[in-house]
Amino acid sequence: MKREVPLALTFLMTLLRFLFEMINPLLNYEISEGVMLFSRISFSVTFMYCMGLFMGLINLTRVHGNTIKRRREHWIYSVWLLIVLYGYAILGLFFGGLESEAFNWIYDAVIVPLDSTMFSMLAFFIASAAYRAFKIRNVESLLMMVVAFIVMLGNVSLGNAIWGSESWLGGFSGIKDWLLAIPNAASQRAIGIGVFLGAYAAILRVALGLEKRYLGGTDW
Amino acid sequence: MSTDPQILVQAICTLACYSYLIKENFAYRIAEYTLVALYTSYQITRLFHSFIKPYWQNYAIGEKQYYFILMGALGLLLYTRYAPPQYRWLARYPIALSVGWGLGGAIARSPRPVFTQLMDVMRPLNTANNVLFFVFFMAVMSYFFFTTGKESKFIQGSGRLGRYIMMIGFGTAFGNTVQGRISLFLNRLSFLLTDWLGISI
Amino acid sequence: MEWLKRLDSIDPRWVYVIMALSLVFPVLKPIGLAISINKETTIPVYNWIESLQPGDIVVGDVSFSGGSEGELGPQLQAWFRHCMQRGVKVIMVAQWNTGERLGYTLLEETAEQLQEEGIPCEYGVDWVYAGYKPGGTTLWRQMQLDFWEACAETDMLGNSFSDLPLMQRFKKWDKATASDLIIFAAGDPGVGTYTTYFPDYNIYVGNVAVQVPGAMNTLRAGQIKGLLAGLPGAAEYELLLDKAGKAVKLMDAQSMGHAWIMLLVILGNIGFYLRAKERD
Amino acid sequence: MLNQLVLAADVKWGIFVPDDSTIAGLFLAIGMALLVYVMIQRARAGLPIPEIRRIPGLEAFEEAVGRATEMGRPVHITSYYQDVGDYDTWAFWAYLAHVAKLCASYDTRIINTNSEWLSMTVNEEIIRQAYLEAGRPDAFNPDDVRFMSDWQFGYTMGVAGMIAREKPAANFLVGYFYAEALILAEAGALVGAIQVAATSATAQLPFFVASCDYTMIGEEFYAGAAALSKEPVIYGSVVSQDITRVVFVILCIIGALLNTAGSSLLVDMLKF
Repeated sequence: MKREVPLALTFLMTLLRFLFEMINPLLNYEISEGVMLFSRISFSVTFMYCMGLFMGLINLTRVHGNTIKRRREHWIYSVWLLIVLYGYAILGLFFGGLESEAFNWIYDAVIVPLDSTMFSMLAFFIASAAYRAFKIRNVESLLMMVVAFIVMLGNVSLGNAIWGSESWLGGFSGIKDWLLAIPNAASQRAIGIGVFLGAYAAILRVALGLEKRYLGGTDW
Repeated sequence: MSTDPQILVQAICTLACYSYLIKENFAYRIAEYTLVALYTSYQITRLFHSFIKPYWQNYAIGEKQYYFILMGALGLLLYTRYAPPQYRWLARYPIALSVGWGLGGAIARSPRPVFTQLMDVMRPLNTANNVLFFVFFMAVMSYFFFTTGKESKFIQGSGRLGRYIMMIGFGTAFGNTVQGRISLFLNRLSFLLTDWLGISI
Repeated sequence: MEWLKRLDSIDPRWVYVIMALSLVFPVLKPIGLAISINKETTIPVYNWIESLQPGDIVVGDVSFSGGSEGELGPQLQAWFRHCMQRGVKVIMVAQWNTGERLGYTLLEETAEQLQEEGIPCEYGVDWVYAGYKPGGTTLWRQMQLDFWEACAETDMLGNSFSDLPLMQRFKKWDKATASDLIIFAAGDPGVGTYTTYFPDYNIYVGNVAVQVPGAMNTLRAGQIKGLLAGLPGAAEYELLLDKAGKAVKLMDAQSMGHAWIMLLVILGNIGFYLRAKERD
Repeated sequence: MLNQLVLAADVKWGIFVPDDSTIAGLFLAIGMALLVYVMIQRARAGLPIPEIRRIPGLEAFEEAVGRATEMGRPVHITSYYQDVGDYDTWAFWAYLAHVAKLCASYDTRIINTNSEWLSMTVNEEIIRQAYLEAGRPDAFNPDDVRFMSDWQFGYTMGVAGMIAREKPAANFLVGYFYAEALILAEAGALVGAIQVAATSATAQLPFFVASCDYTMIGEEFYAGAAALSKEPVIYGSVVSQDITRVVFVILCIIGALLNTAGSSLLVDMLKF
């Protein structure tokens, strides 16, 4: 019951979905007019998984509840976090939800700007990373630096002003396009195929029941 | 300068975030904790209103597809993760079902993009670019030979070439990303200048 | 000479401050450097919309959130404007729930401008925003078979599809109704959904810069037909439409930011070289 | 109606879905499944299978832990995307076990940050086990296995703040990462940590290569996990991957030659 049944369920579901994806009459089978079997099974699986919608809330409650109980460093922030967490969830679930003006106001006022701003800090970090990384220590870092320089110049008007796209070899932007289209694409593709093979072998061993770690726990 | 309270809050959030670049501080920490909390609750609301509710009404009740009730009950087993250890294995049932459903799709579908890419490698070797692409691709592939040709000088050399090609690729990608990361900041900057301070740019 | 060696270890905070300044000034006082238009990536997307007939339907996908608005927002708006000018009908879906509302706000903004200019751009007739639908990539598979059902027959605003005239022509999403699509993608899930489930459709992509190196691979393989690359892509598209907007204005700042990074790399190497010589 | 007729006409071999590469994909799935099965069973039974070559970068882990020990500072290891159902997480566990063993035997503090609750419980178990095997279960501190947030930037900022406060001497970024990759690597660089990265996220590789002392690229990440854990399941998979790769390379060579000669036979077969 603890592991054989889940492993068997995984195998059956994998096989079922595989057959749906492969066999045309099955994919287009309709239970009744306009009601497709494939879609109903998909929806029910997603429906099942979405029942876990409160998992994140429970996680945070446990972690920050513990912090508050043990008076760890910064516990006062955890109190604030729990107030916001439950307040916003109650607002969303019971007071109009996604159409509620207050709910969307907070989303636009806080979530959107914080999200974008944190992400935008990369503009600064990429500068400091370039500064540290592109010191010529060996052939590899030399190659990376030279290429990165050309591409940076090819991307902006400044590079165009120095060596224009109408001149020999298409200028910086012409070389940039070539670098992106040939060496970069070749290496991306080869790395990508390697990653695909790794992933494909992994999903096959799950399907074959050789891999059990995804079920969690350490009692194997 | 804008008097809209929403814009004021947005500006405060933006500045609180950037203060981290100088030093981790009070304003930044408040922003961080607020965001984690709001995001989690937003997800809950989103899932409930645009998914659980309509699917329940449309399919389970409307179309009388009663197995939705069974699946929903199985979904509730996910919460046994937080139960005492002797019940935690129950959460494996819903995980097994949804992992299996996802895997079947991946097994059937994920090779197709790879085949398209392989077919493209097989272009006729009649232009300089096609030949170079082919050679570069093979060199990088041979870098990832883990069991084949360990003693072969040819594979080793080709693997080294592959590593240089990858470095060129990484340099290209790095250089190309700079504009993207700067764009992210420019977006915030134009918000602060135009929307908040009212300076037209 | 001693100070030159110190260039090997500049405090990151100086890097940040000068970076910020070099971006703020050109935004306030643009220099007006010329922008060249990329023939490999931007032109094919522009020509694609030009080649469509008025009344054709294209599907657009918003797969980004606030974080990538800076790059993909101007692209989305420029492309949408082009479609409306050509009379091409647009149906939008969204793979990221976090960006669904944002995408709608951006399009609404452009739609208002267009209507002021007298270009027809009526919601429900010229464009529909179906929005985010939960269910992962499986759902996109389902959209091909029955679009209405996969979307639970409602758009993002809660309108029923049966009240929207455009949707009457779009019950199924197959090659007969809309063989062309564009996705504005910032990451996962994104372009992969379409190259996997819609391999024989004409897929165009608006991408954030970080994804472009990977996308060049799919572009070369023919899996996607055209690519708008980051903010420059948006700026180029705006120039092609002869409607210079936000993206064009911000390109000078891009130049200055790049210049600062390149200067940093040069300074760092001088310091590094001198230190290394000293150690020897 | 018309639509269905068109579909029926295109159906491959009578029943298969009429998309590109359906049949080729079917053959790949069956072929590779057999290969994975055979290789894993052989590895389990101890039968001879091909050896994996030395993976450069693996020794960097020991070196970094050694330096952290000398400096008396902690070691930090993390993976952002760590769903228990994800293969990158399984490979991450091999690295975590390795690093935890090293830390336990050198008596160095190990900090692990997490973005997912369920895999965090597994991580905790792995580290506890390593300390148990090293004979000092009391040295294990459960508070050093920390949950940050399951939201990308909440996690990132939490980890960045932790790195700034605790100043680890070794920073291991192993697993799948998105845009936070560069932020984490820069935070580590600011406190002067030795950094080793291993990831299959192709988009983030350039940043890791730029800012880390050693980076294991793409599939090296999986192969390294196999070499570290010696676990038959992972080892057998890597061997079967390698065989498939050689097949792909040979196919590409034949296909390119055929195409150059004007025959699209192989392309048509792959497309079917």
